Amino acid sequence: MRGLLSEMLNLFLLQALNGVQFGIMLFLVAAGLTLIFGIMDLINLSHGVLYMVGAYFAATFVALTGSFVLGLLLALPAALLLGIVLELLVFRRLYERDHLDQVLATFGLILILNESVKVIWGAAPLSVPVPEALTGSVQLFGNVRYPLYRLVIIAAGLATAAGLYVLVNFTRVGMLLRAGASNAPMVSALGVDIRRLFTVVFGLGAMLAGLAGALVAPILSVEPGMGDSVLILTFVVIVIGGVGSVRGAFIAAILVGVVDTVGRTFGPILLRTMLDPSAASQTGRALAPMLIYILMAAVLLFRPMGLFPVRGAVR
Amino acid sequence: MNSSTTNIAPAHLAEVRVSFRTAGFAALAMFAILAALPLLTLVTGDAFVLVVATRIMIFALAALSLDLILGFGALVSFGHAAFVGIGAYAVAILNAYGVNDLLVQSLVAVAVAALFALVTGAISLRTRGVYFIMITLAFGQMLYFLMISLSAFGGDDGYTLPARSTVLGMPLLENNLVMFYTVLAVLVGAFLLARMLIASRFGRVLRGTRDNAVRMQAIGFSPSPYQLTAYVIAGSIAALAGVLLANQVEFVSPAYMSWQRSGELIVMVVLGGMGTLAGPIAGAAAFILLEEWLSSFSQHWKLGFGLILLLVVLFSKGGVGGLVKRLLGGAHHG
Amino acid sequence: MLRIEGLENAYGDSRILFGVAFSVNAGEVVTLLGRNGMGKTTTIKSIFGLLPPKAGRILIDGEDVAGKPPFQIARRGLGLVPEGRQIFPTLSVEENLVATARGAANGGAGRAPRWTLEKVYALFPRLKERRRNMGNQLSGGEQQMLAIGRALMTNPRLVVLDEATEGLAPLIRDEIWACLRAIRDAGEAILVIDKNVDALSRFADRHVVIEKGRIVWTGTSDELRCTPKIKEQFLQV
Amino acid sequence: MAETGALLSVRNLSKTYGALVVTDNVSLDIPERELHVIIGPNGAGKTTLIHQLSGRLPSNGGKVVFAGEDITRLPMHQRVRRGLARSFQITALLDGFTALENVAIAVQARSGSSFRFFAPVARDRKLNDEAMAVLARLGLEDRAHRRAGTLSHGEKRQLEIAVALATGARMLLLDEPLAGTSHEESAVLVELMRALKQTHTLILIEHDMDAVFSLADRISVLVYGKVIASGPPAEVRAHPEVRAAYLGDEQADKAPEAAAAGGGR
Amino acid sequence: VATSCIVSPAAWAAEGKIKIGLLYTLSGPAAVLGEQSRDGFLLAAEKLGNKFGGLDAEIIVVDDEQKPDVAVSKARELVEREKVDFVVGPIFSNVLGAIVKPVTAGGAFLISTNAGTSNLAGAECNPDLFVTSYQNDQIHEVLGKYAENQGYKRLFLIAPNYQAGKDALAGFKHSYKGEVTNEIFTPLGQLDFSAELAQIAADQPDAVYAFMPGGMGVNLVKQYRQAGLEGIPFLSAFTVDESTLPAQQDAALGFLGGANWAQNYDNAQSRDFVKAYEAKFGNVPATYAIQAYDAALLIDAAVKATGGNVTDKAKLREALEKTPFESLRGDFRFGPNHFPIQDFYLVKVVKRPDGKYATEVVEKIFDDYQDNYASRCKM
Ligand SMILES: Nc1ncnc2c1ncn2[C@@H]1O[C@H](COP(=O)(O)OP(=O)(O)OP(=O)(O)O)[C@@H](O)[C@H]1O
Ligand SMILES: Nc1ncnc2c1ncn2[C@@H]1O[C@H](COP(=O)(O)OP(=O)(O)OP(=O)(O)O)[C@@H](O)[C@H]1O
Ligand SMILES: [Mg+2]
Ligand SMILES: [Mg+2]
Repeated sequence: MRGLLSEMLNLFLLQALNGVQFGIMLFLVAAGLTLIFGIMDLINLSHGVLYMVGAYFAATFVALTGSFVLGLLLALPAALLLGIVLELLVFRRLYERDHLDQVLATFGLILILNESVKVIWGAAPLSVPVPEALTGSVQLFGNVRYPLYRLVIIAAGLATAAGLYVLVNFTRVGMLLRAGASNAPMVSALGVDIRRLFTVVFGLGAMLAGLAGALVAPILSVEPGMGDSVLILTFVVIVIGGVGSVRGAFIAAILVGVVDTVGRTFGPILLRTMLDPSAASQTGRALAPMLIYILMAAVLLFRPMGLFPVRGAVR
Repeated sequence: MNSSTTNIAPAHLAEVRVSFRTAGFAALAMFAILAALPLLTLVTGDAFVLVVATRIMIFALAALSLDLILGFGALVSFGHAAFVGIGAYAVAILNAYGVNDLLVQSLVAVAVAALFALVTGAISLRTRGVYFIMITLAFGQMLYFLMISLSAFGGDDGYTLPARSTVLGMPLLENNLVMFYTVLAVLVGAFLLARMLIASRFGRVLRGTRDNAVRMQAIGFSPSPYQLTAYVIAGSIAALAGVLLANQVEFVSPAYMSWQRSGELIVMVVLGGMGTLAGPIAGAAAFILLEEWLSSFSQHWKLGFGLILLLVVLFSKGGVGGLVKRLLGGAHHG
Repeated sequence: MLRIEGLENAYGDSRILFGVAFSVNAGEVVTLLGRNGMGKTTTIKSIFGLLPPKAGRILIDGEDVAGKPPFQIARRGLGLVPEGRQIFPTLSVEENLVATARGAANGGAGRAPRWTLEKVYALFPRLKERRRNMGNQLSGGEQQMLAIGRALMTNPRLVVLDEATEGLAPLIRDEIWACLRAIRDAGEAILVIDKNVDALSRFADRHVVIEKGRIVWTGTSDELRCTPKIKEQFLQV
Repeated sequence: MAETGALLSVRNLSKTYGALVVTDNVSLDIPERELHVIIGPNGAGKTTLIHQLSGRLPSNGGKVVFAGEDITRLPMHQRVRRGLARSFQITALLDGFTALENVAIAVQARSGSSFRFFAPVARDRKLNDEAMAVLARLGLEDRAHRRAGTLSHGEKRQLEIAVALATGARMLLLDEPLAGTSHEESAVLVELMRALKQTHTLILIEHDMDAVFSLADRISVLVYGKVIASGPPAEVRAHPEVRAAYLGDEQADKAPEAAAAGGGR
Repeated sequence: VATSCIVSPAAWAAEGKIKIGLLYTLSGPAAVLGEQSRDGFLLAAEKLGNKFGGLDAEIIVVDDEQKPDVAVSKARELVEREKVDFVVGPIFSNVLGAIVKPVTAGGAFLISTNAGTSNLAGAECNPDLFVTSYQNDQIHEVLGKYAENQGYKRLFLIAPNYQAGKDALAGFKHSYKGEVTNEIFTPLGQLDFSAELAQIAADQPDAVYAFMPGGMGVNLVKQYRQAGLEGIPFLSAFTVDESTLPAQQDAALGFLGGANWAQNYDNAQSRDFVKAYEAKFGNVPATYAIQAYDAALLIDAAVKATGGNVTDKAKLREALEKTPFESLRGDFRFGPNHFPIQDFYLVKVVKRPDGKYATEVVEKIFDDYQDNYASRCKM
């Protein structure tokens, strides 16, 4: 009995860690969207495809250079450039439009970019190998081993979170972004070239999406449409956290990761203690995919502006 | 800049009144063309046009119901396809229990959809703006996953209907022409109903709330009961669209209620010009015809489709409807 | 330093300004007077490029800036306190002040910035008390003070105030006048729109009266005082 | 507090944001047909008080009694139905509606259920006639079919008041109705309020001292959320604390000293 | 309901022409499967000189977007407007379920080259539906049988939470009788499998059986390898094949799957096909391609047998049932339910000398195997 219990506890700890890890991966993808949607108040459904394009860039450049690091270093500016081009061509005209116009336009962009990717790289999924140096796993606690590469992702996620938090909350750029999102002409009338700032920051957001895509490429399948499934999750994360809050997005991402992972594994076990086995597995199966959405609905029921509503936000 | 509800351009809203009458004419013209369509097929001998037209009208019905809350209530629901799904599954599940009558199925569909709308709407209306968008998405997804896990009705594989529903025991709908006119009748009925609603006392409160909810409270209205009622009505109409879709396709699948479908409904409404009743009908037609037409050219037709959507937004305010109006208006000026 | 010639502007099809022309010299206080809806704000928007002029020239230090984007115009040393405050709701008071702050504009290069956070707080102690409040958590008057402070923090050579005392308590209004005087004494030029003509005429150098988009009168404070007809006819005082 | 005979009586009302006390134990009694002006420095809590009275913001403590009924916890729309309506400091009209509709919808709010789904409301004679009458009262008849969004600033301010009137309220809370209006339009509004005094009870917030002193029956002065003085205009005007905290000195020459005094608070 | 043929495709046949509609998923993440199928069929058509049974063929390709209702609309367009004689497709079971009725009631034959659901193999079998792939359960049974043969005692099963996933595990357990330590259904479209991998690590089963099609399979395989679990044999269906291997590469090496064919199949015709396919499209064909290729051969052979008369449906049906054709799989015939009776193999992922990743036949598991539902079919 004791042994079973401690084994359970061990598994629980490990699953919690897995959840955190999954959450951080989600945050990495959501980070760029926090800038574009959360701060600049632009509903950008095409964020998912930017993430996908990042992964494709990484796949291409890694294959070309034969080095993951070099590939990544090339993929990032490529994503930045794509972001800037898109901003100049499309998004620049969308800031002052209402949310629904943004939905329509970025829905169009999803179709365009998804299809372009298929034209350029084909419909078959691509591969990015885990960099040689990071293939192993490390001893964590007990006899639990953890893939090294996933630890790298955790580190990258934490660094991104910290960097964004500082950028948004403690720098002039962050202030100007928030100011520009609510009243761009006024910022300009005070002598700041807000359009250029928006262009650069949009590019940065696209680059963050690309970074996420490139970093998860060795773990996930690089295929057309890979952004679509992630897109909704990232919106969920940002909304649970409170639109515009980097801290909120980070905490929400981890919450979503942990609830999803732990709920999936321990939910059925818990249900089995209450229901008969077949009913338990039936309900467990039905509930598992809903967990994230139940979590979101519950959070919004009690906190209609998310966990960390941004002060002064008038959405 | 940011309005307190959701960020919907007042410019669109302001045009509602002006466009109301033109929308009436536009709708009349569309309905007339639709009603005459079977004659055309007699001439050309291409009966398939009716199939496409029926499909367009079914989605127009769903889009119209969405516009009722989105265009006139500023409630952007990202889970509207769930109601279509409820309607479709009402047909499937009743069929599995041997109930095939269209009227019974419709009644059950509407009742279930209304109940679902009442419960989820009451919760969702506590939030606003993007939060409302996402919470409606959440409820839609829950239903979607529920249907996927329901093995009894095929789960993800869906459920094939052995035949279309009967009307008073007669298999009338098996005839595509009857099906076509039934759908047209429902669409016209829903259009008239929506038109009446918008112009009524109730509709005025709804529109007022869209403009400025705090102002409405300050003159003595509590907005949420009205919004909730509109949400329930919209959900019920969408469920009817689901009943018809199940009958037209003779197949029911959870895919009808995925978030992508909700997104497409929004796109149809915005594409056609929201806040006008003719808009969503035009939007649904444009969406489905583009899909039909472009996909016959190239495997990469989505590229062109996306480009068209993008251009519509960038160069026309108020969707296809707005574009047409502008072109006509421009001609007048010129 | 600012000179406007033959300025015309319109909102869509409705024309508002018809050949507006006047100038503000360095260190001078000029008022723009007129009743509601005569085109005062529209003139200001035109100057700042917020509503690009349809015709005419806007010269800053002799250089035509008409058609340039607002930020380039502002960087030449113009600071705006807009009508309706337009403070940034999602920024705290302090962030509102520092976000767009600048040192001295060109022309004053090398000079230590005259306005700093401390100086603005000294001018409006109320803002210091509320410095952690978000912009939309301020009272109407506090927002107005913030808008003025925000403009000063760009260290302009010409401050433009559009109805800057709307909704301010009488005492604060007096403080604003004192403050404007201090700004002028420090060598800055001021262009001000306000309905308190009497208070203004006590320290303004010149007045410009606008009626239905046309300049109908210009003159000094003394001339204004001595021509009661102007006040009656165009300002309804 | 029916015994006071006041239409509105406020007892120990308070409102805090964290440690910040914005409304501090405010007590007021407003008898029927009084025009009561509240003045005070910027940020004193005047608008907040109106928000609390109208139900836009919840209170942390205290009690609001209107026409003998405790309305402290009622939501805004129910207070309006009981006869307590307000206007906004920043114009908040239904911009997409015509002036007439803006008023008619306020009439609609108090005449019968709005859960009527079929009859077209635009052709509802009763509502339109009543709305037109209110517009006429403010001299806005010729603007009836213009969209509110396209009216001039002054007309919007007038329409604000028309809408408040149309709710049929006995008591109106008006927050800076004169802000941003020219001398000419101010004069029209001042006359309107003078006329309203005959039929309505009013609380008015205003920084325009000429208007305040020409209209007020009584004045209360709010400073840091506290009522520091309350009484007839002449008495308040002479109050030394009020002069120091709010009015300042009328003499421009002494303004710098006044500023210094203000800065020291 | 008896189907009486109202619209007659006679008009086309009279002119010595045959019309074939290909309905595949050509957009979205699963497009690669549809493309393989389409390419396989078109390659066969090219080889046949675009003549099926001597008739000039017009081939129309449509995209079902993986949406059942869109598929129905497209299928009706093919049948009612284009008046095709055959509809070939689709990839997905839910699409198949949706189009069977409109296609067959509309007077065309439906040749399913991938999906094969149990109801259509059994009680709801349809005289105008022919399946050139397999009944869905069979591939899973191959691995179940293999696990049983290997003497594995404890197995860990994992599949996505939808109908095909449930069918998969049921099919596996049909032939595997040992202990199942854990049976996990993951949400459809799951990205991260670390939770499940941790459970596998904790359970230490004799082998893992996974049904994880498409991108999910890519993720699972990569993460399985990264979690250091490669010591536990990985048996799977639709998880490692030529459509996913380009993304899995080394991570999938040595992983096992089940199939009715693989690209190293020892048959001259198959070798030619693989060479031609790779030369033309650059990628390695999976079973999706040959099943579609076979469909083309089937149509060709049957039409030839009727002497180019596609108007007599009964005769054509009989020809489809009976006419032998040279399947790339060699041994191929239809059972009474129009599902194939064929051999099944264990396949394994290898890296070919040319550097490409592919599956290879390891051993035959079933010989002339018929599905378990055929007896329920009353045709
Ligand atoms: N955005 C706009 N669109 C259309 N017309 C406008 C707009 N803004 C102002 N106007 C019109 O332009 C004219 C001049 O307006 P402007 O704001 O310049 O007046 P003003 O002199 O500043 O008045 P006030 O003292 O009320 O601020 C008015 O008739 C007004 O109705
Ligand atoms: N949400 C909030 N959080 C914190 N402080 C707030 C909030 N809202 C308002 N305040 C503060 O409460 C005080 C009272 O504000 P209020 O708007 O009532 O002032 P007021 O008397 O109407 O001033 P004015 O005459 O300038 O309009 C102000 O100092 C303001 O900063
Ligand atoms: Mg103005
Ligand atoms: Mg106030």
